[in-house]
Amino acid sequence: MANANPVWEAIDETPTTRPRRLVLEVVHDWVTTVDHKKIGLMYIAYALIFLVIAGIEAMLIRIQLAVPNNHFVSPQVFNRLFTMHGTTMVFFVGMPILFGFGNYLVPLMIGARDMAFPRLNAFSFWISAFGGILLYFSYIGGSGLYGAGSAPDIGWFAYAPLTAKVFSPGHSTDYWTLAVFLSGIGSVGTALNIVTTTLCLRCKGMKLSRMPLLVWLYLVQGGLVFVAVGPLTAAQIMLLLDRYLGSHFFDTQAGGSAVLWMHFFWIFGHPEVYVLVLPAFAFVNEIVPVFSRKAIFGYPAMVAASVGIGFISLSVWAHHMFTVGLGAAGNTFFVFATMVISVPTGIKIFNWLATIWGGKIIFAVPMMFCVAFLFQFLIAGLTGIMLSAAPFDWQLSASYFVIAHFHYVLVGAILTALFGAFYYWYPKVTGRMMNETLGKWHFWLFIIGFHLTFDFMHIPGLLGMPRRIYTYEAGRGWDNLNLIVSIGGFVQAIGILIFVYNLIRSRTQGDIAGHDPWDAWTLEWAVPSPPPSYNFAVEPTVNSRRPLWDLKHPEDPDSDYE
Amino acid sequence: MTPALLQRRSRFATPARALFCGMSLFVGTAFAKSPALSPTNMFDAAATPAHSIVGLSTLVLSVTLGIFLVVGGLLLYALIRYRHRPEDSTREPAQIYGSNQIELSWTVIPILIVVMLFLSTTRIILGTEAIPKPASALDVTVIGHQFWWEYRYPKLGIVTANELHIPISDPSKPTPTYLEMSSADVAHSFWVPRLAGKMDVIPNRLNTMWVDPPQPGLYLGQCAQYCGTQHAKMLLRVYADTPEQFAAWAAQQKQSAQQNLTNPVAAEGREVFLHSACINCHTVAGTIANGRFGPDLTHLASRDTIGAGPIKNTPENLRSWIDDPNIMKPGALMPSMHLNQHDLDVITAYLTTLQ
Amino acid sequence: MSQTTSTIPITASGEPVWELPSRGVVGMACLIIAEAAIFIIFVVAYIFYMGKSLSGPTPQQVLELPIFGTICLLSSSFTVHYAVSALRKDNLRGCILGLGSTVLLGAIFLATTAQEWYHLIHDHGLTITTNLFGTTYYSLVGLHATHVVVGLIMLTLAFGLALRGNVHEAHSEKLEVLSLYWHFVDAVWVVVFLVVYVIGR
Amino acid sequence: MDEVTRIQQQAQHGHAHQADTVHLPEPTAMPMVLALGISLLITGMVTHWVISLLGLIFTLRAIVGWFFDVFPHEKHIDVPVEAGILAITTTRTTRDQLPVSADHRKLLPVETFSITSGIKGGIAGGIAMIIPAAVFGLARYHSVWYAVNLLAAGGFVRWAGESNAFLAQFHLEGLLAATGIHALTSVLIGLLYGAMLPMFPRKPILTAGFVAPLLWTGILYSAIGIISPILNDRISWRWFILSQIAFGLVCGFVVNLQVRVRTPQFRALPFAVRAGIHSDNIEQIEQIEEAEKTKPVDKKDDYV
Repeated sequence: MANANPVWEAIDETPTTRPRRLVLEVVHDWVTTVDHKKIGLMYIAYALIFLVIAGIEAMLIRIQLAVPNNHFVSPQVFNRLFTMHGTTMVFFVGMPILFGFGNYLVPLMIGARDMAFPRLNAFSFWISAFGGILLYFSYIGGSGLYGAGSAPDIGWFAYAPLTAKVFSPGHSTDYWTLAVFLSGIGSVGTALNIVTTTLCLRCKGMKLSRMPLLVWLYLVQGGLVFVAVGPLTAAQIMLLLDRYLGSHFFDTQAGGSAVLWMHFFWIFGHPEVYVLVLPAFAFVNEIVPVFSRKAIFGYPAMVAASVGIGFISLSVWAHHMFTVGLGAAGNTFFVFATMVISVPTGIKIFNWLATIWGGKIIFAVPMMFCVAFLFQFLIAGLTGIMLSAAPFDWQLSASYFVIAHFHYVLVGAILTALFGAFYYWYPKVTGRMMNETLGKWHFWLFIIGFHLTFDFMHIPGLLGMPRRIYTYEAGRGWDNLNLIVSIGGFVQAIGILIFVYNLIRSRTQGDIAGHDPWDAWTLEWAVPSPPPSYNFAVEPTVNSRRPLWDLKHPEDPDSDYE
Repeated sequence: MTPALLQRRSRFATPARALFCGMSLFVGTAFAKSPALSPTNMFDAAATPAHSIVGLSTLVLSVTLGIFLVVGGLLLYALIRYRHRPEDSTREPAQIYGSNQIELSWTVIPILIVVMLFLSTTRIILGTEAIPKPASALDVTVIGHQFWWEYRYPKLGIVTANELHIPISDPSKPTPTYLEMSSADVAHSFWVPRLAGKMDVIPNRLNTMWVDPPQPGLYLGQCAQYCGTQHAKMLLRVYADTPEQFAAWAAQQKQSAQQNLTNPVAAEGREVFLHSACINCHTVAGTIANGRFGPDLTHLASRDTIGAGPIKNTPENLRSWIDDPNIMKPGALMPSMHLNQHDLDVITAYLTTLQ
Repeated sequence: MSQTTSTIPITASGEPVWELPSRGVVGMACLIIAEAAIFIIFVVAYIFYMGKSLSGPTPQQVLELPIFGTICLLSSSFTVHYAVSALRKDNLRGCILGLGSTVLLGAIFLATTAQEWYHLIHDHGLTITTNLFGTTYYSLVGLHATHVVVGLIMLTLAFGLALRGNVHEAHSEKLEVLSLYWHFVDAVWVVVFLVVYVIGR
Repeated sequence: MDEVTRIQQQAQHGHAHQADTVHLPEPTAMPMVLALGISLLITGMVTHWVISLLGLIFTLRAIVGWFFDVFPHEKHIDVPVEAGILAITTTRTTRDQLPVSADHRKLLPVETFSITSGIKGGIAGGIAMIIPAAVFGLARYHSVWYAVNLLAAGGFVRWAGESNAFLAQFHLEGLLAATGIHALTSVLIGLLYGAMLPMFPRKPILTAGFVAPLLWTGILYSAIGIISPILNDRISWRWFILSQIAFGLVCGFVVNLQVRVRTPQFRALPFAVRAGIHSDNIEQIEQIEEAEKTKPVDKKDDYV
């Protein structure tokens, strides 16, 4: 069987000597680029920097809460920490990193040479990046250039009227508003680009019914961004008008309504969760089949479920407001809408299960992360069902149970799937594999840390611990639990440091990957690693959902069956 | 690449084993000193709304646990059963695209579960929010302030702060307490887990909730909606009294502050108090102090705590609090009045007489 | 780029006809959806606060139907449509005429709005800080007016280029995208008109 | 040297020269400058108006620059490309494939049942179920409305304390609520029957008529206290089971009417195959794999 294994070294595409260039030239290159791959990478790099910053904030929060009556940070500092942590993680880590992957992968997967609007793409990236910088500039210039710095301390959902000029004097709240506003412009721009690219630049034969599920999910995500970010932007304009021109949108003294802000914010806020989680589904949809060596089970159902989740997610926002006093009728409606969303979500989980069933599962690091994703997302979904039962939510909302629940979604599902995606597509981006052993250390430390933190975080919520408190009394039964949670946080941090080290080290010392290291089936694996600036030398034509399967199995192509 | 990976399966297990051992050891020791039962455990329900929530929670928890066991078990089984073993051939497994019948089944079963959960949830919602208020109910107006609670009993003519007294409710002739809630500044949330779920306290809006604890006792809780710097120390103390205790307490609270002080130190303290800025924010019934911005002090000494819960009401603590509230509760809106030591002493002496 | 080989599937068959939508139109449609979401929120706020002002003046007292401006703005939709179809037929003169009248009609609309605001501020003392009506009215109508201004700037630019003869048939798609935006601005005005001047009064 | 490597090296050394260029948009700093301009414009709001002025200048400059990037023609650069088609290479392509059979890769199972059969079954079962329920009401409380109101009472908290006489009367809201609940669950369960009955091997009618109702009743019995306490207080489990069985039998019968009878081979298949998440030629594969394991060929070199 001498011909079994082509020797990968034979196609080493990484040039060994590169002409040295001036730093300035390199910078100029990146600043002026309109290439979707470079912009995608910039998105990811910038998100990773903010991930580390927001991670440090999380660690400071956990040190403060590790023991009761702690004086590690002052209440003001603590309130700023959780505000910045939440805002950063949602707007300057979650969205950009997922848009980065989308930018990089969507054109490659649909056989396009670039995004539909390359310059708009660059603009969207830069404006979100400047938004992040503006937010952190508040630490220096929170009261304008005249006074001492003060970061916003209003919580990431900035409930009115705490944001009113009376209760938040100075400019710290404006920093929050304006930074998120800028990031919103960038998000809409990128989403617009992704949707247009998907609809208008598909290669020949790439019908909608043949698009990789990742592209489908990014399409739905893009649609959600339009309808979700718009309301937030509108609400922020109102808030700015209130603060700068003295209007009364959220001014309760002049008859304004605090609840209106809650509605507007959560009309954005809940779809936002799906904006973040749909790409995570997208990664899992690509990775699980490849490592189970099977086609995705129930492709049409998966597409329908994704679109269904997109639509239903627009009608569930007020489940964040069960304790606001919506009245029995309002509560009942939102209970129903929220519970219904578990049906398409369930379909997804079952279809992944069926994809794995009967396969030959290879537990490489990307797949390990996806397996962890499946379990953790299952638990996150089930705690979500608990929260959707409004009376249960009257106890749990704004408690540590909710914190644990949404971190289960954001960390246990999204971040975990993202790590899988990093290990999976790294070889495509750099031409080199990430180190497996380090990857496994990263995996286990991260997963164990995660479960220490967020499994135990549910319990203080059941025992009456509300969110956003900078300290608590001893004797409430929260002490040991919080200590475990804090320690788990640090275990996770170590895992992530290993990941970052692996990311940097493998860039120069990883094994050469070749263009298709995972024996995968979608179009991005048909181009060299790293892909040339034009992606495809010849524009491809596809006949099925898995074009590379057809190439690899000419005697038994997918196109016969779809 | 892939096959080489499979050979190194043992390496994959090593970090896992080491870390798992560490974790179980750690969790074991942490729980060896089993934490005392929490005074704010939502499952330890002490009133009807909390009880019905516990009932619903149990149902939801068992349903979700069942789903978790079934789906998680299947997932685990599939992962083990269908893992790629080193001795397996590298041939691709059968490619299966889907199955209408199984997909239909796992769409319909969740819908059925949802319908069932929805019906039971609706019933609890209606049973808590949409039932008529009995005539025997006691009304209390709750007003949230940055970082303390104001309680007004309109029918009894009582105004107090931070410590809510309610009568117990005998299930055979219920006397529930209805809380009408609003806020003077930003949004807060009233949460006493053993009595009921939380209800937000929002400015320019009136929310209602009710509680009916059958057993006397002290029920703890705290503000559950982020409301600014000292959100953490905006605690709730609800005292459920027997009817006799409650009547006695109400009678005492209705009185004005004592006018003829026998203690000369306290009398001097009163003069200092009434001539300082204290009266701009605080009320002491029967004197010229009628500020509304801070808590009513008429019966301050009858309360167990100061500073909205976190500080025991002792003369030393009270003195320290008056000296500079920001030491015990940084961010509290009461400013330090920069009183001299003598004035501090006499004001403290005066305030301790406000029974 | 030294390495250029690839394993791209280019099997012959494929689809006989492969047509995809124009990216300009799709992009503009996406933008319109996002903008519509913003407008909906402002309209909802307007409706929510209708009649909740704690003090006067009320819309009944001060608002008048801006019939003339509305007619101008709505008819500009037809003229911009005419400009696009003229350009498609490579009728540059028709295109200039269409664009010119669109700009003119849009400017008249803006002028009527400005006059209305002047009237409200100067004669009735209604500003954005006066009450909830002022807050929601100025922000909703102002947001729409901002969009009119942006559209007018772009239309003026197109008009100028057309006058200089730099525009020809190849640009008809770009002009169509611009006209889509203008139609959207008009459609929003219909909603604003109904909510503010018909229902709200 | 094998064929694949040869092709690769050919391609690498450029035997398949196809000198050509690809149009790509020209790199431009204008998007970045525009973003910076807008950001500074906004930053002025929290710092100083001079910053806004600076931002305005940047913004205007960028808008002009951007305009000339795309008008009258989009600026582009030509990237040279040498296209050579390379044969796909993976670790698996040279493997023996299974003989391609018709049912190797499909939507499984080969035949499924139309959704309408389940809905029909559900409707029929739902109607059948009314009869024992009505009989129960008549026999115990001399009213057909009793069972209806009892079902509806789950949603009406006010009814919790009502008397039997009240429940025996006709209430329109009760009828509507009960009809809604009943119709919805009947159709859903019918759908489920339509989908799942064929998965069970012997006498599906038995499963449908007795096993499922008993199972369902058991689950409900443990949870009814929370779902609907009023129902829990007054339910007669004997009649309840009876009506469930009526539903199951009729629904199963109707569904089965629409179902083609399965071959004995189908019944012999393992559950996963009947459920359709597993290929039905699994045994065939296992046999082949078994045969390969005993082959003398040294498979180790696959992994080198």
